[in-house]
Amino acid sequence: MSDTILFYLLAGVAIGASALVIGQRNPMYSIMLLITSFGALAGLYIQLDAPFVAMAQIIVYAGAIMVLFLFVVMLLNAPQEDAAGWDRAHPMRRTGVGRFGALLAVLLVVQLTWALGRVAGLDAPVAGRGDAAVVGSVRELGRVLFTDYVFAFEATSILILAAMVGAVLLARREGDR
Amino acid sequence: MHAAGAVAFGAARRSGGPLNAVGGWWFVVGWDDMDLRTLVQLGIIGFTFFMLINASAILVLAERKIMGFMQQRYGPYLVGPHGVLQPLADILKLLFKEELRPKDADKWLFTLAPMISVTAAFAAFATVPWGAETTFFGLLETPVKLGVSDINVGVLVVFAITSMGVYGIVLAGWSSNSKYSLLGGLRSSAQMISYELAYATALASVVMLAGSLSLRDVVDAQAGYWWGFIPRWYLFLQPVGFIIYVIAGVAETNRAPFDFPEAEQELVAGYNTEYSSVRFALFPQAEYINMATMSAVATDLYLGGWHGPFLPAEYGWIWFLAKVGLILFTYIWVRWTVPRYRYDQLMQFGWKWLFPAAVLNLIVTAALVLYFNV
Amino acid sequence: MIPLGHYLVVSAVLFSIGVAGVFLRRNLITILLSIEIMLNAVNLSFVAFGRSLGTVDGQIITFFVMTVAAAEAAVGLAIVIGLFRHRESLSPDAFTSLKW
Amino acid sequence: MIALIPLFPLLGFLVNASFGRRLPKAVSGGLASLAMIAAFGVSAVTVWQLAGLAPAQRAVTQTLYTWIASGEFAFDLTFRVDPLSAVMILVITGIGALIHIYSTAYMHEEPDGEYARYFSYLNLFAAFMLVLVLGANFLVLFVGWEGVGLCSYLLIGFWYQKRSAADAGKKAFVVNRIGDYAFILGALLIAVRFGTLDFQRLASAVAPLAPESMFGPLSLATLLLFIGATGKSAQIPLYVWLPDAMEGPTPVSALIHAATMVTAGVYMIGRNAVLFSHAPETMGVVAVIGAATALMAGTIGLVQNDIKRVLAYSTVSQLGYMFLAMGVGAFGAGIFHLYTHAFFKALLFLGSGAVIHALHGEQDIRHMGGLKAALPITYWTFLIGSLAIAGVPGLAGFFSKDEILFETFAHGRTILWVVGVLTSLLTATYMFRLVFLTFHGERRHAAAPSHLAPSDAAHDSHPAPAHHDHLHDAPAAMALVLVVLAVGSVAAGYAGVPRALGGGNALGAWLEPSFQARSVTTLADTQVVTPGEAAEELTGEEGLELSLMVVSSIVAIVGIGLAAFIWLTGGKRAEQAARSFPGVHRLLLNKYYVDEVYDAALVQPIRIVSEEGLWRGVDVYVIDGAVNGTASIVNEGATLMRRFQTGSVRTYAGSLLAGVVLILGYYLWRW
Repeated sequence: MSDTILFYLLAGVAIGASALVIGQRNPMYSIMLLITSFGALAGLYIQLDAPFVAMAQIIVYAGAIMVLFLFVVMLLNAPQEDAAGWDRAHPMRRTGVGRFGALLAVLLVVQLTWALGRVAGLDAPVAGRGDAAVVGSVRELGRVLFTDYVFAFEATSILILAAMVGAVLLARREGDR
Repeated sequence: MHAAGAVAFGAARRSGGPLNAVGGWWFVVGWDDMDLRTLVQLGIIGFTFFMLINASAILVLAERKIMGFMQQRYGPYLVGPHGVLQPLADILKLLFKEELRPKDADKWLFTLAPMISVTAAFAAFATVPWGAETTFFGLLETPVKLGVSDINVGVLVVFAITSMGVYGIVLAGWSSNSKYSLLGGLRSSAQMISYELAYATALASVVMLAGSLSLRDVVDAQAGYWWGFIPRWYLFLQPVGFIIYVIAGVAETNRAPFDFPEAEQELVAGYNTEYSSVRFALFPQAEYINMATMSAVATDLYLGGWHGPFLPAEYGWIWFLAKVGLILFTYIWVRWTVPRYRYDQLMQFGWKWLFPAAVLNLIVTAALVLYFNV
Repeated sequence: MIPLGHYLVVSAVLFSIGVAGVFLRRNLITILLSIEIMLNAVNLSFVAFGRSLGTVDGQIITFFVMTVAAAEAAVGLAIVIGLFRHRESLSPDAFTSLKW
Repeated sequence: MIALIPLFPLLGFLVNASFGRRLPKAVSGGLASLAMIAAFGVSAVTVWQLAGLAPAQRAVTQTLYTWIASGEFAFDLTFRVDPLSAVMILVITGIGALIHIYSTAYMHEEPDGEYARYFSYLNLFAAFMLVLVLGANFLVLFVGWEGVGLCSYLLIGFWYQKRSAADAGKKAFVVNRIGDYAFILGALLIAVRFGTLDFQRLASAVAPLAPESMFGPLSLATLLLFIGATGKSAQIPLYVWLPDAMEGPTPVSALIHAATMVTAGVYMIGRNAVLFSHAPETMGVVAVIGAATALMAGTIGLVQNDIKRVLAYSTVSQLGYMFLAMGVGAFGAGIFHLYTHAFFKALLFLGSGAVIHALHGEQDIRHMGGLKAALPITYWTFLIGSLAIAGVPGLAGFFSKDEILFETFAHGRTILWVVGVLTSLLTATYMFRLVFLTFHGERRHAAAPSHLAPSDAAHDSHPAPAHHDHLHDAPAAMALVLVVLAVGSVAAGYAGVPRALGGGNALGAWLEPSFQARSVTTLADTQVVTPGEAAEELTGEEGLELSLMVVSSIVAIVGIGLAAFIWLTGGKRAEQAARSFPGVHRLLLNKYYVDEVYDAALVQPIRIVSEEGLWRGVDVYVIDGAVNGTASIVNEGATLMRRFQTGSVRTYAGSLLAGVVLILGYYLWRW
């Protein structure tokens, strides 16, 4: 029972916060709200017996990536959405694509929920199979990560390296070496 | 569902603040054990909270006293015997101050920022155990663990919540809409991100040794002695890791020689320039609580927690307090001894020395664990 | 216990919110945030599926997604900074020179 | 443990390849040699432990990790040491180490960078060869197989600035490619047929089958494998690359010829003994080809004038011997000869290297002679080597060669036996022609520095030293190696003294388990002729063996005598012999025009077809036309599509999303 309540609470927070993220004009607020939503998601992960992922979620997303966003916003110090005169004149105004895209998004969620409604066996309790202790154990996670997925792991490390170099190269001003 | 429990406890702790466990138990004799356990658990939580609140006060006093001592003067002396009540006076003064907020400051975030940092500071202690299992001298049938909660990824929780602490400072810097604050905020975010890496890596090597992410397991892995007299503390297996941890801890808590977010000489008071009264008071409190958490975690990870000679496990928490006190003293000592770095030096040090050293330490530890399974 | 479907619905809703955000907001940073929302929605469904299958693979894929997200954020923000330096605007409509 | 053996040379390669050019010569060379010595040590220990086991389960397997796994069809990266590979690794690491040491002195005039490059290649070569012999399945073996090919290319073309060297490298590579192609086909056929590529499982899968009476899939597979072998170890028709391989530095030739590379084919057949012995057809082919190659190479060797070429052809013919042995099912004998041959051929090559070194790159034996006094060590060691290869009783070559001949005769292949004897006569003759022309008689070489020498003699003139004014014998490192190898080529034979001479044929007995399927306890039910059984059957016929020995020793002596008769008395008789059969002489001098024939029969047609047909026709009209057409279509289309491109990212995203929604909706509607 308490689980169910907690679930709806967390899900509600996650969805509401995310909705506010995009309903927000001030990126600073958007970031804070997104962090809230991430927190709620971490709670959901804990409910799914994935405490490690939950912690990683908070550490990586909330702790690192979002700080990066915050940093950039503070650096550029351009909080409000700007609409320069010439880009008002631009054919692709928000009235066009924006509303269209929003409509599509609504359509998408309708479709998805419809599809989910038609798939059988989704009302089985999520924690039906598997032992929570095993699924939640960091040991098991590490074992699988470094045996079955070791190649993907290495590839990811290379990806990170490339991203790092790229970021440094891109963010560097022309002048400084 | 351990971790979910931790969340619940986190909520419960704030509510169960004033309830004092030590004084609390004798009039509940006769209850059945379950309620008793709950009550005792709540009591422990409350006690922890209480101690943390006091920690800031005590530390303020200690800091000023030690500083004075090191600078050949008395420090606060008037309030109470030897100025013991000085922190109380400070708090009262701050309470009575007017709350100022700059006109262009961002209303919400300006208020939110100190709350975030102090909440994070308290919450970070949620998974830090501070004593062995005890039955309170036979009061309970089954022993209860001294500590707010014990979950299987405790170390990560501490780390995660600590990394949340950044936002308080950053937001404070940004929202108060003043150059000094902004610079302070930027600096602190950069600094904390840089030093979290070394910090986490140092943690990882200890976790590797203990083979568990639960702080309590880590502590219990350090019970006993080598050759009967050297305690099995990871300090001796991880000297480098310990040093890295302490340095990174200093940087994480924004204390000298790494106190850039609030470098008085450079940016008036950094991120809390524009703050006043209680809002202001929350920042130093958060800082001191963070210090306490840092030291407690260091004690659990490297100094064998409550394990120590001469005392039965029941009284292990005395050892714990002693060790924490030692580390805290070192913090203060360092602050009043070492001059502040230059900002680029800080970054250089963090990225080019501390982090590589931590990684190297990690690799070596991994090799040791793998081949000699120490 | 909560059925698997609920998590999936939540994930679907989150994803759509992210999609909508990409179109509604006119600030590159917010658009990047919306992308993060989408990624998280996917993560949620991964973990939920993994749990319902009783394996840890879902969590592991989540790690990889996080890594990719980190890389994407780093590069994306670097690009944003570069664009902002280039012309003092963060609106995606300000950068239409893909035309040539 | 086993994985360490190839690992050491690999490390040496990595180090030398990455920072070799910054290291001083002593370090890079020393490092490489040390790596080889370490590998030798490890393999010695391994073999020692192996010998400790009972003959039945003498096979240590180490699986590093699963390489490919698809369904139940899985390949592991597995190393296995069994008696056969034990012998091989000992030879490779041992001889290899010696050659490394030799090279430290030989290549000393190279600049540091080149020096390091040379040693890195050498180490890589050894590493791949070790992988080849240690591999427990076709895939791993193939890795080594290809790697060896690569390294031979790199090393033969080591002096890539020189056109001839580069071409020789390319030739070696291409010819090997042809063989490798057949090899892959064979391996695939086996994989399809038996569902495994692991040698042991393969053997135990094949052993129960009856030998194919007529040409069946097994014969086909083995034949393909054998073609691969001809490519690697220079048999007819793919032997042409080996003589050109002389373009490389002399120690490389020694390495290629003695320890590594060319022995791969022989080893591979030995490794699949069970497989081959179930395909009599292939066995016949192998034997005939081997014998033919032996004879032909011997005849060519008779008239060559480049000291290294003579040795090259002798290698080819010795390999022919080994294949002959394999062909008649005397696998033990073949491997035995491989092993002895490694010693004296390495010795001979390094000796010739010493000569060339002394003569500042002179390679034409017509410009040598009378070096006996000047280079005593080289002379004596070289002489021992020649005696050994000629099969003079008591030396290494004698035992192995005689075992081969005896087995051939004993298996009733009398014609092949005659050919073999004839070849051994030739061997003795041309080897001693070499000895006499090089070391005896009067000095015919101008003391001029090498750049006056004929162009093909300028091979090793890269280290051309101006400071050598007079002839000097090999420097310490080289001399030491020569002496060690000389001792080896005397003593090596005693590992396999035949029963006829009261020896237990220890090597044969040692190798025996490798040539039969392990899981199958007895092969009695099958008609497989393994050397073990052969030995059992033939113990009664020691008299025959003895008489054969006598014959071949006489042959050897006669050959030497013949050589002495012709060439020791000033080249008159040689010339008149050449004059009396001008055709034959020219034929031999031009190596039977094989290269020309290949060029005319294969290379030119291919070139013409590709130039006239493929390039001018297909490529220009069909392919280019298609490409240009596509381009123009795209161009037209693009000009149409262009107006859809607004450059606004969100428009693109919008269309993308619309597509998603539409497709999803479609499926939902259909569902």
